[in-house]
Amino acid sequence: MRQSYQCKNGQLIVEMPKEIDHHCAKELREDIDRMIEISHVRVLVFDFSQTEFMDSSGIGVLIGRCRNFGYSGGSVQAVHLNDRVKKIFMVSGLSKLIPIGTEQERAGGRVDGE
Amino acid sequence: MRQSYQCKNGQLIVEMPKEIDHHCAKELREDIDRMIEISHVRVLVFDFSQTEFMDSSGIGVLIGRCRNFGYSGGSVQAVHLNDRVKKIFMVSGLSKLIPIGTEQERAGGRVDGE
Amino acid sequence: MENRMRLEFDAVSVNESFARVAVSAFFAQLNPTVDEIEDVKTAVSEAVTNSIIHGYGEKEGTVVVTCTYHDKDSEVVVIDEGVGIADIEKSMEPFFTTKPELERSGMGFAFMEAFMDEVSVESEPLKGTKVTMKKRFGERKLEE
Amino acid sequence: MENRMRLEFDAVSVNESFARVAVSAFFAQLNPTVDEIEDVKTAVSEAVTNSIIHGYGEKEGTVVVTCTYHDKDSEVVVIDEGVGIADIEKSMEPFFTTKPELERSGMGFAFMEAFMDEVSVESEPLKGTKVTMKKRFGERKLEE
Ligand SMILES: Nc1ncnc2c1ncn2[C@@H]1O[C@H](COP(=O)(O)OP(=O)(O)O)[C@@H](O)[C@H]1O
Ligand SMILES: Nc1ncnc2c1ncn2[C@@H]1O[C@H](COP(=O)(O)OP(=O)(O)O)[C@@H](O)[C@H]1O
Repeated sequence: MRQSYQCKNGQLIVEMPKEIDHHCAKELREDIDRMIEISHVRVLVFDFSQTEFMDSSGIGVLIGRCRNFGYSGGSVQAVHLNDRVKKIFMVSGLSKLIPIGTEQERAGGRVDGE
Repeated sequence: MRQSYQCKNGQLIVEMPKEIDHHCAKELREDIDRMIEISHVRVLVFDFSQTEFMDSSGIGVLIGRCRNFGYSGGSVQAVHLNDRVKKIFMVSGLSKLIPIGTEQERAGGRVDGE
Repeated sequence: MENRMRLEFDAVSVNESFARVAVSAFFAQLNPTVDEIEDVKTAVSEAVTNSIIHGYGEKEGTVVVTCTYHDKDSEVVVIDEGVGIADIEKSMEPFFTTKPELERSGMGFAFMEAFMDEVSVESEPLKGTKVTMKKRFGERKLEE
Repeated sequence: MENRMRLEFDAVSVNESFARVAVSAFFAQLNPTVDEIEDVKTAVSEAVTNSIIHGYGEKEGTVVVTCTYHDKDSEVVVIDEGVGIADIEKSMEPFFTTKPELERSGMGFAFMEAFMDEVSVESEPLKGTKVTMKKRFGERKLEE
């Protein structure tokens, strides 16, 4: 299952998989890192519109990307979370590390929050 | 899971369950027989529009109803079969016993084929 | 690619649909067509239902379902320790049933044979019954 | 109402999602809310993933999952015969992980505890690990 990426206005939008677990974590991690490397973006956006399931393996992937990307001065966001993914963000405390895009930003197609 | 029944113009339309297997067969059988008894209809229509799964237990239920209902001079039909249920009708030979309503009859809402 | 799983559950009718879902979730790994997976679900439903109704006579018991695959070749085995079958050949004839009072159609084995590539039955009266079914899933393009 | 099932499968990551589906299909019999069933799926995913990654170190092995329920009280047990855990208390601390190189978050046990009512862990080094999780599903109206 290959991910879809979209790169515009200095933003890299990563479409996250339907199910984010240990099974897909390694490939997902490597794919995102490769895209970050080649696209020279300053804003990284995780798009969860396709995501129905995520467990703590997904948390690991997100924290890892945040850390790497943060070092290079970039900012990170998450958008289009369904209620379940939002719950996972809350319970894990990930919501403190990665701002969740608001309805308005989603509606306007703006996700970098600036 | 209770069945829905509709009775009009001498027709009894039985909405078949989502999954027709041995688990639901007994209740389904009893429900249909009770409805036939109280509604004095001459045409019995099995509506499969909700049905996604049927195994040979369902065949047993249908054959049994056909037999009982046929004795009393009534006629039987099946409508709104998806491809899977159609396959089950074909493989079992049930399609020779119970005529399958055509697209036209479905569109026109007429299912008694007369 | 190879994989295997073994499922054990109480012989109660509410588990028929559970067994179908579990088996189809397992073989979903082979990326089958909808029709292929529905064929397997139907065959599993027949064998599991038989163990519950005929093997255990709707009394207490345990049904075991094992699934394995090797590349595109799948195998499902359904086992009960119920009453067993005396005459296997006869029991496999279409329309043959020992429970007409339950409105059984006698089509269970016929369905297993229609929907799977191979079906074999081993059984011993009072020991139980083992139904082995094989199906080769068609080669399909990988989804992008 | 009571029921039980036992599921055994190879310790490979492709079976993580299979285990989730099988367990949720089983508890679907209790007519749970979507949120309840997702909680159980997440907890099962954590425990099964731990057996595969930590218990067996992504090498060969078998994971066993048993599910039972009695009315609205459900229990899930996940067992491996892997390396086991020396200090259970420490391993259950949030963010504690022995595999940071795999970018594990150390949130597995924390998730099990957050999403289930009760979690208990038994383990012996070189023998394996048994995680027992309980959850009571809310009383809901029967669907019409
Ligand atoms: N697991 C089993 N244990 C005992 N008897 C069985 C089992 N499976 C099948 N049989 C016997 O074989 C007969 C035919 O089975 P089948 O073709 O599935 O039709 P049906 O279930 O409608 O009777 C059954 O009526 C029963 O006598
Ligand atoms: N089944 C198991 N077998 C051996 N060790 C385990 C098992 N489950 C958990 N552990 C140990 O407990 C630690 C914490 O587990 P957990 O909270 O799930 O976080 P993570 O999986 O992210 O490391 C693991 O890093 C591991 O050392």
